[in-house]
Amino acid sequence: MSERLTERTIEHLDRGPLDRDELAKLVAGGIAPGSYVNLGIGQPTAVSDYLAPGSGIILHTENGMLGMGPVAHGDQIDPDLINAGKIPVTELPGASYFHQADSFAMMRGGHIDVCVLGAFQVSQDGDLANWHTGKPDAIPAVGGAMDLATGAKQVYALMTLFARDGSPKLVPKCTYPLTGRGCVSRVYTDRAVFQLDGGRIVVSETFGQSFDELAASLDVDLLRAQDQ
Amino acid sequence: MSERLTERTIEHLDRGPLDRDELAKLVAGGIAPGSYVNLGIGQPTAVSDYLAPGSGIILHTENGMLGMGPVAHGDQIDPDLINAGKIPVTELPGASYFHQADSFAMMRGGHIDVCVLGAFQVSQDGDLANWHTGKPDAIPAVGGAMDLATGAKQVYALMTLFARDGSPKLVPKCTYPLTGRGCVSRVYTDRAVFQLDGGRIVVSETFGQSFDELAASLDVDLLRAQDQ
Amino acid sequence: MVTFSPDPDAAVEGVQDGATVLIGGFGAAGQPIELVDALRRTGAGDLTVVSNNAGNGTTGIAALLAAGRVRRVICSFPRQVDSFVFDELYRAGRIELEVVPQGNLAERLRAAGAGIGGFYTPTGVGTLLAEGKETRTIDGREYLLEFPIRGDVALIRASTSDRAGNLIYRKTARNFGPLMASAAALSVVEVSHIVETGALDPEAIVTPGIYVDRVVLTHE
Amino acid sequence: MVTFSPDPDAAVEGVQDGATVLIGGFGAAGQPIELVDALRRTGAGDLTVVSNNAGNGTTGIAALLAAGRVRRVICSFPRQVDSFVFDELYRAGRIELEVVPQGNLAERLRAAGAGIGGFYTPTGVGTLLAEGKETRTIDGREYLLEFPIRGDVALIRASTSDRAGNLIYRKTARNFGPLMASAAALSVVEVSHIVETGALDPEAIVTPGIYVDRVVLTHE
Repeated sequence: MSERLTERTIEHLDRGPLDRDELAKLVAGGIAPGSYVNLGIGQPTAVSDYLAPGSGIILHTENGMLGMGPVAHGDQIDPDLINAGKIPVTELPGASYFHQADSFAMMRGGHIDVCVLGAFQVSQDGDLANWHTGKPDAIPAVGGAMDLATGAKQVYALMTLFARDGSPKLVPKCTYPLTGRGCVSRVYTDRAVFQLDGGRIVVSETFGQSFDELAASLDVDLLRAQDQ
Repeated sequence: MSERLTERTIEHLDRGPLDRDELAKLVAGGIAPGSYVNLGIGQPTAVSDYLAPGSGIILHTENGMLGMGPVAHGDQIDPDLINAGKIPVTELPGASYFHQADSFAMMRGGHIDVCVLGAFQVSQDGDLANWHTGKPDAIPAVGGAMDLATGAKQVYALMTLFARDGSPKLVPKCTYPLTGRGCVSRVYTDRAVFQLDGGRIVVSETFGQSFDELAASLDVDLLRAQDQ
Repeated sequence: MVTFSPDPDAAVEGVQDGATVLIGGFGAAGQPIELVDALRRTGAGDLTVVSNNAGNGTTGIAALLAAGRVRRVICSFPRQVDSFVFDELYRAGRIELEVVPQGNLAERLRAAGAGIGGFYTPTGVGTLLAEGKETRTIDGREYLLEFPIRGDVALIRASTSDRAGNLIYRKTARNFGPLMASAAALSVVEVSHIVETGALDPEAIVTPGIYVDRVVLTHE
Repeated sequence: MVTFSPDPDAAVEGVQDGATVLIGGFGAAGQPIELVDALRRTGAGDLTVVSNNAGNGTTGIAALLAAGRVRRVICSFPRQVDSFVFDELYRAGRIELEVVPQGNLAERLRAAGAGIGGFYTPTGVGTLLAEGKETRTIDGREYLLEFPIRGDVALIRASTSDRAGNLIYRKTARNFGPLMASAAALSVVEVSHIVETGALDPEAIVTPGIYVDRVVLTHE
């Protein structure tokens, strides 16, 4: 399990929930300098905008590259240089290219320090659901999601805490089809940050509400960091 | 199984057994132009001296190279460029280097057309024994022998037909520990060339003796090519 | 031994009905567009297509699907914003789909090329995609048993070939090319450049010519 | 994150008694001689050494063996013309030996680096080296089940590292280096050249820096 984020649970009552940029920035700040990191498709991609220059964090994209740079614009665009979301990107000094078996060997073999993934649901045991809505007419498409969830040393889920219909996405047990079992160690949401540890959920920070208000809004048991 | 070598069994009665160079030359002549070939340590290495220039035959050495050239001499010697027998060699245009997993993937995956291997014994079923004398005090050392025997599309054994003690090395069943089962399709010896085909042994050529004399000297049943 | 085909149609000659065709590319990067178009023109049908995606828009793999040539798709990510051709066929029950996690897909292709009979992967354990698969616990961790995916033919795109069929790729267009070239009985490659043998750095060759059967020069 | 060690002794600091040490090289090509010598000077013992060979003459691995530091050797080819140190220890029953076919050895190291739990190989079927191993028939062919070989530390030699730990090798000295770097918890590399990050061609990097922990510059 990853190191504790905070000694005590911090309740930010003087503000509302985080917006997308604030959340991306928070995730970026929680990644150790020098880490090898894979940012999943969608919201996690925005985390790269907030990685400190000089942090030495190196980005992996599972379609075959280490040392990925920012999104390409204008003349930088090269159709042979894209990220896993198929967006044109750039190359940083020290980059390397490899084929798909080597790229997923890197992932599956536990060499990527942190993978940040979007989520439909995360369970208190760290199960992740992010690939399939489970609807009968849905066309299943998994891409590298299961490999990433299973392979990285640390998997951080990044999501809003509540779905559009108001139901919580941090749940006792996922109702959506799983991407990986027991793989998530940290959950970043607009309302709070959670550490998952062997079935226990420890709240590191809350945003715009107290610990007790947060606890009342979820169907899982929460712990304060200082009660561990 | 490989193509027939000869329509009829040819008996060369006007000469003696082949010497080492003649045998190497004969093997070289039996390899199709453009083949990818691995020559085992020891006597098979000499086959490379007789590959016709322009034949387009490309040599693989399992320590990580395609496009191996002749043995290096003088200033050509580079300690980082050696063959599987740890002899300094040279590089031909079009050569490529790869690591051991890629090299043996190439071998195991059936991409090498022909592998020529020395042998202690070959059985009529194509079993090969070439790595271990079976003596109780012998230190076992297999190297790539089993991978080569198992992986190549065609395995040609290259050996004298009789051991120093006069016992035949083409046998009903190997008494030495096996390197691979049913892997040899052709046996080149100083006395004759044999095709192995599902337990049957067809003699292509004899050297210095007749088919009948050859048959009388071995404990296996032999067929003439024309009797197939 | 590698041969150089005069055009894409010649390069794909001989693909049979019912063939399993490995098609390189991740998104547009590394897609052998001209070879896929040529494959469609052969009229070969009842194909199994193995590729990361299941076609975009109305060209390439999508056109092959639209022409009714494909019985079955093995891929990791069929659903995309512009995968309407596949989507429609799938919803109409007119095409079979096997979804494979991208890393398992890559490893299964590698296994085919490397003569590995099967392997245990942790990816997919406990998910819908594990259904019907054998599991095994090794050193306290659960794995799924996966088997090789072999192709009758591979259609891939590389950047440059030398006259011995040695290939290099460009950036993330490398993706599945080297694996598919090793996993198929017949490997066909479209390239933007052909150079003399010896012009490529032997340390930097990604696909040795041993894995290449036919090369055709196409527009970039 | 890669660190650069001032000398080979600093580079091998922390190897524990009982460690499994992966040592690169095939014959002399790619042997990390200086790191092996430094390992001997640490005094760490009860080691398991995984390497293609079991030492030549009286230097490198042979010296490590002679110093009594090695309990067990896993290799493909221990017996050589000048492997007398190993030979003597082995005949005296003072060292354990596991002989692994070279290709299976390479694949087991790759499996460790790639997170593969086990794999089925045709190499060794029906031989002495299959004894005690599980077999399985897949598509009519018999295979042996082999498991990963993981290292606590890997000692390898490359030609050049950049400041990010990206490595290139020279010719057949590449051999086991890339595999061992991926298979060990701690990867230590001796190189002849260190260059600035960005100086190596990203298409030609063989071992990405992610697999490298410590680099030390040694004489060629």
